[in-house]
Amino acid sequence: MTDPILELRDLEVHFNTFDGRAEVINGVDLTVEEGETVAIVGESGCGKSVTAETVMGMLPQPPGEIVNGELYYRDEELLGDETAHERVKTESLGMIFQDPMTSLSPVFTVGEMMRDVMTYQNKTNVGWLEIFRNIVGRRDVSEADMHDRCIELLDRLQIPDPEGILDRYPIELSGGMRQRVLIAMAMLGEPEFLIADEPTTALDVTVQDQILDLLSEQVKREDLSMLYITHNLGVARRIADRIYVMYAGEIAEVGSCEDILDEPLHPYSRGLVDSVPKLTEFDREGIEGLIPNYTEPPSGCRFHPRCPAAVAGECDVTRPPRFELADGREVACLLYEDGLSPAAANEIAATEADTNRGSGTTHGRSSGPRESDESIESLTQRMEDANE
Amino acid sequence: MSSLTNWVQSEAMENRKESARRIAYRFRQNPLSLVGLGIIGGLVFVAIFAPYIARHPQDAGYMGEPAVDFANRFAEPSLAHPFGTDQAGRDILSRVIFGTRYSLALGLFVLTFAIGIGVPVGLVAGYVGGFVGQALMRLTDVFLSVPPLVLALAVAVPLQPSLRNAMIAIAVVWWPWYARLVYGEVVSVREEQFVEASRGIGASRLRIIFREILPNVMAPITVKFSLDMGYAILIGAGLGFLGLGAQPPTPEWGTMIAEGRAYLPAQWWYSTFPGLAIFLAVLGFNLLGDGLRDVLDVEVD
Amino acid sequence: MGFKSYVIRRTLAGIPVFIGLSILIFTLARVLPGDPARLALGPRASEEAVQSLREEMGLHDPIVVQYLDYMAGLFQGDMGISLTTNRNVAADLLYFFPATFELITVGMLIAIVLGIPLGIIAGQNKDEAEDNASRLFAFFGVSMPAFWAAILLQLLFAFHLGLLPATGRIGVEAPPRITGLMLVDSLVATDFEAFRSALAHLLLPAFTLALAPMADIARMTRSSFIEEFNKDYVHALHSSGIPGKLIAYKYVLKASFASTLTIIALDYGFLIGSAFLIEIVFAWPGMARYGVDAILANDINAIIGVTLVVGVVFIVANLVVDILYGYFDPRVRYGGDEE
Amino acid sequence: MGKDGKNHGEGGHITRRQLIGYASAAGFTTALAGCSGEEPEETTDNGLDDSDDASLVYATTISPSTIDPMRASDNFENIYTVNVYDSLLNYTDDSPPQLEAGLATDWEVSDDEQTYEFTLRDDATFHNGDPVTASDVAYSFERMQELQDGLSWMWDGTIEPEGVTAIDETTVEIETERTFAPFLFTLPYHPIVNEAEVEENDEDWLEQNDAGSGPYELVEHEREERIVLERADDWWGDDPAGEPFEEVTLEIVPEEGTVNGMMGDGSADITDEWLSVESYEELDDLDHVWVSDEVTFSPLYVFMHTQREPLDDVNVRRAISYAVDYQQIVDDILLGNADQMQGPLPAEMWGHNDDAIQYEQDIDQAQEYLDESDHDPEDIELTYTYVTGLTVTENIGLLLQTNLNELGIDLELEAAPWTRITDMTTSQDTTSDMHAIYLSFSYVDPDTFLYPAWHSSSHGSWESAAWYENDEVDQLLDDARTEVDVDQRTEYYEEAQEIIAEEAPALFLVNEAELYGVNERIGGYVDNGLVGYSKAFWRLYEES
Repeated sequence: MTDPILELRDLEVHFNTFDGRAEVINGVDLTVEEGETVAIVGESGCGKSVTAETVMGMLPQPPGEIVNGELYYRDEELLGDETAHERVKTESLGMIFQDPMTSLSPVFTVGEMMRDVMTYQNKTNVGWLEIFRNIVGRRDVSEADMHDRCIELLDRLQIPDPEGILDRYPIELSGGMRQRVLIAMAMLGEPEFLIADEPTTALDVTVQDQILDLLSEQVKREDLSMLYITHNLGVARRIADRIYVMYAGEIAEVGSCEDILDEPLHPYSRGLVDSVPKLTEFDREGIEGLIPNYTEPPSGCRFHPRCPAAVAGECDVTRPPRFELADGREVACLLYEDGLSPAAANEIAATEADTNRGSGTTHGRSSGPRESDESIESLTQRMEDANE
Repeated sequence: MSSLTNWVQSEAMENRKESARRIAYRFRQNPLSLVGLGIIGGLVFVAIFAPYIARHPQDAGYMGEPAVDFANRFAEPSLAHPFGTDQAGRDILSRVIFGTRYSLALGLFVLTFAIGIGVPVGLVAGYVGGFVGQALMRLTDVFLSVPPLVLALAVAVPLQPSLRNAMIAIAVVWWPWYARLVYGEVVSVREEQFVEASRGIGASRLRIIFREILPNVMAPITVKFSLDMGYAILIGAGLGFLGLGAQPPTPEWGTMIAEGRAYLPAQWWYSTFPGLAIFLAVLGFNLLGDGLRDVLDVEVD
Repeated sequence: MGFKSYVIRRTLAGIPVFIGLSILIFTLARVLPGDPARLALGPRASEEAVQSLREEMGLHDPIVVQYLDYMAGLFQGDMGISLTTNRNVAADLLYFFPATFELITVGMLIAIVLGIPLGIIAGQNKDEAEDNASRLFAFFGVSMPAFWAAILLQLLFAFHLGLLPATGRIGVEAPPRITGLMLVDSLVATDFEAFRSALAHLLLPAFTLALAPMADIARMTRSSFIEEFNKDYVHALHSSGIPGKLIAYKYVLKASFASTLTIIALDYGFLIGSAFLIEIVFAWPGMARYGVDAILANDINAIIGVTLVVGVVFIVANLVVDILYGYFDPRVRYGGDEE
Repeated sequence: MGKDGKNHGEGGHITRRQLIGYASAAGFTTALAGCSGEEPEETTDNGLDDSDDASLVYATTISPSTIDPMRASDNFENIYTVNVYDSLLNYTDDSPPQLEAGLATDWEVSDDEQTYEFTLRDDATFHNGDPVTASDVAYSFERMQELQDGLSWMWDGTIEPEGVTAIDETTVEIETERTFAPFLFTLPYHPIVNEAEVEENDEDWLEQNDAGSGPYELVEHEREERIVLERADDWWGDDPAGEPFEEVTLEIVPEEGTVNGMMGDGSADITDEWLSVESYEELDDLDHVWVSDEVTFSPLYVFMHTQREPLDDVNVRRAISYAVDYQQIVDDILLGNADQMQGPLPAEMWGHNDDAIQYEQDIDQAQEYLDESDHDPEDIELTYTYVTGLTVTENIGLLLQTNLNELGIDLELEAAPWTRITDMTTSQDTTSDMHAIYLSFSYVDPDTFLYPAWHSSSHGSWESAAWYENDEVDQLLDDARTEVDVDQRTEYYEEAQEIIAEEAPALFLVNEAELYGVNERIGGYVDNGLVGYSKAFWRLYEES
């Protein structure tokens, strides 16, 4: 195996809130290999967006605070070196966000933005004079060349009437179009690594499909690596090589796309997978309960209060380490402590679950995502935006 | 297992306590708003206990026992008269202390009146909508098309100049701001689902207004109230300064500054100290209001 | 919808407000105590003279008729005779308005030129020393009674230091009146001595006037700058390789400028209100001083006139800003009335 | 009419005074003194009009509403009018002022005291060269009465337009409607204009031009800025004792500090009377400036409403009159620049009664009178109304509050704009219990103060805010108006003063000095206390 292009080690992020310190990311490790697409999957508020923001260097600090962890991009540590992070972000990363409206400047035309991207490609140390000249509308790069390149890109993203689009403001475009433009913009910078934070969530289902197709087409074509954040396993299946399942700021399970979907090991993953048939939206019926309170996270395994297979006296005491199984699969559940086979573990889990269900507790409660957010509401507006 | 349910339920029940805690927390995070609160607390204290704090309450006309001593005019600030004396030999500090009463009273009256008129108007306009709503809001547009000081001047002219009439004039031009604020909130809240829902189950309009809409506009009104207290005091002082507010010998701050101007620059203290008092009071309300704005997370204006 | 129709729509929206304002002011003025005819002629005039003037002024007509007469006159530049100056109010306003306009415009320019950088500096250094200093300054700015700040500045710069003139508009012979704006007129006349003098006289009152809006603008620029800076597009543009400076001063500034503009419009209107206090302190021979004069003399026509002009300035300022707003932020243009 | 600026004033006038109150930001003196006052020689380069010797600069903080002579009413306007326009008669600068020849060199009064014949000088010409004729005079009287503005009220009921006829080129006959003894004393305030010029020009032509024949002619009128006058070469009058001023500038300087600065560096020669007391003290300290502080005709009354309880009781009024600390008013409020009044007439006016009672503070006496009345002082609540912005009357109100408090009487202060006060005093109901008012001076005759204030036919005017009613006084004042013999008139007036003082329908507080700063280089300056005439520029000259 070659060196990973991106590696995140033991990330811990805390948020200062009125209730105290929220331990939002609690020891997350993540690697993305060259040319690989990795998806982080988890429900709202599980910390996947915070992870992505940390990688992108846009974690709001305060209230957020990176307590621990290292981020390597091509073996260069970034969390301790803001300049390097900035440089990598500028030179190598491309970003695609959930809300295409806020991801494009609302006050400039698509063409203006694209031209600026092209003008300053690989330029560092731009002086004030240049800034001023730009603001009054002067550029050194040939307008015609830029125009052609824009058209080409927009064309590639199957945008009708690319000529016309250039003179439009984002507000004049539909959501799908905006997202295409956004992808085009990200591609313009010729990145090696894309970070996509729920880029299709805000779109209609049919449009989602198209965008996903377009995105994977671009990734394949340019041989990019990508970190893809989603709460939707179905989406992850379509685009990712590997999947990280995240729960309450911790990695619950890691595995290849097929492994996770075919044979989820972690009880949480299983719950997620059970809800997959409804591709369109995340169905919470699969797992009962809510994301826990981050300021006073449950002891032991953070999932144990919701876990159908929780073993009293174990799961609520011991924090499960990640057990490495075969083929790069990892799972953080005490069930796998003794190298238990997945099948056996499943059985135990099923029994536990039955017993618990008998006591009949949590069915039919109308707990929407809003309420779950209640406890971490003050983390950041951003998190909410990303998860709505 | 069941603990989770309980947790959620108690969470919901404690929502109110929760949000109070949250507010208190955020408020504590903002030292400037604490300073503001401190200033205002001080002002209120001074206003209430003015007769006991001021060394020469009769110089401020307290208990109708005026005392002038023209022979002691324009004493410079000293231990006996920390803010000096004015042209009638009165202790300026005592007068500034009593002035607190007038400015706070003015602010309170103006805002009580403005909210009393503005909120119902905004509610009606926003909730009823249609022609009535449009007409009401156009009316507020008209009021808002002139700066409050100028309109208050125009309203104050037909009335005799006095503190009471200044209050009325300012209040008359102030309510549209609240009507506008409430109207905006109502329109956005009106469309929100929970109102739709309560309408669906046959909630009366009044009930919707009082149970759903009013609580929603409380936060912005609270913030605006605090910010406006300062602003109303400023406008009141401005009217006093122009001679259309409180009349001498009322120890109203703006009026005192105007009187003192005739004796600048030699008797610099005459205008300076009442102005300082206005500045402090307005600063206090602004700091508090700004803190509240952060805490309650609302944008006004 | 095109930009042009947006502009037209906005302009038309100002008309009913103006009409409403004129009705409001006219009604207010008519409940003024005292008889305008008597006031015009002075306390010694005979009853007959007062009666005939009353007839002449149409004071016996129903108020609606009086109002329509007034509006009809207004369109012909006739705003009635000022009781204090015996001239037509329109002529008086034409005479006094430029001084006020010059004052508040220069005041606003000062506020913008100082306020926006102050806000940006604060926004870029959120929660650091620069930010706190700038915020504290903003609080002081909005909390100071303008007339008091004026007096303090006068005491300091005019009386104590003797650097600037305490009052008035010019200290040398005024240049020939063309626009009524001393700065412009003195330049047109290439009279630099007059220009210098006019500028020196303008500095203190304009700066005093600028304090509050400067603070407002800084505060608004800061918060919208911070808000914009946290938007996804900033990161997206950044990751596409656009330099940070360009993002800050082109993208973020333009996007946040829309909200700053609103504040500027609002404040421009408020400035003309503060001018009523500032002109008195600095003996500035402008419309606001004329207005206060009129108010203290129950000079009804002048009061109506001044208030209307203030209203028009306010409405026009809002209009201009709405239009600029539409220019700066296409969302407004396409989004209908509400942002 | 208005000497008013300060105090009374018609219509808008007081307003300007109030503005001055604000604008005066008084005594902006120290700073300016720093750059100008202390070293007057050094700093003539402040650009404020270099004072060349042939030019006189009068710096004033007020500005005229109008310079149409028939509309002029306030002090500034009258300064302009008397210097640019001639009238039939002039006042001398004696104290009290006497009449002297103006355009009329000679005049005769008929036996019935109602018809006057004036012979005009034949060498008077208007500034455009036209000779001044009798028909111009007739036209001027007609215009004055028709406009019903300015000072026209002075001749209401005395002159009808058709009563003035031009007998020939140089003879004018005026037939008055009634016998009005002070008539001749009013004539110095009736300007004569050039009929042809006024008729052929627009209504407002006179705002930018002059149509007069006076010692000075208008060369520039920059509104709110200045009025520049130039000496009319062929004016008929005598030169003063020294070199007269070729040019006179009335510089409108709203800010008091600037006035002081200009006086300091010599770019202004005479100030107006509206500066603060402190400013005059400052000016007095300058080597080359002196301050004129003549007490002339500026009486301040506090009227008491004689038709309303409890002030309808003479004992209450007397009690109040004895409660007031007059000495503190003169010494501490007016800093000595005033005399206490003795009775209703200023002592400087002819016909003043030196035996009229002069009240002094005497609390025992006051208490006695109060005991004599039927009123319990604890029940007495009075309102004292003064003109907004007039600090002297405000301070006096504060003092009265304290003084009356000693008797147990409550006094409330109320400020009102001048226009409102003139409105209030039109009816008994709206008139306040007490009104502090400066009486207005019009002509050099006791009638100017006594008739408007104390004759019952004057009721409803701001000068009769006491609503005083006394048949005997009415009779005496009427008699004095129709009697021409000065000794006889003096007797009438003295008797009237005695009765009025005795009945105390007002607090006769003080006669205030009017202060002017004057450069030492100005010769011939005398304050005769007359509106306009106290600034007769043609009598001034360059002191060598």
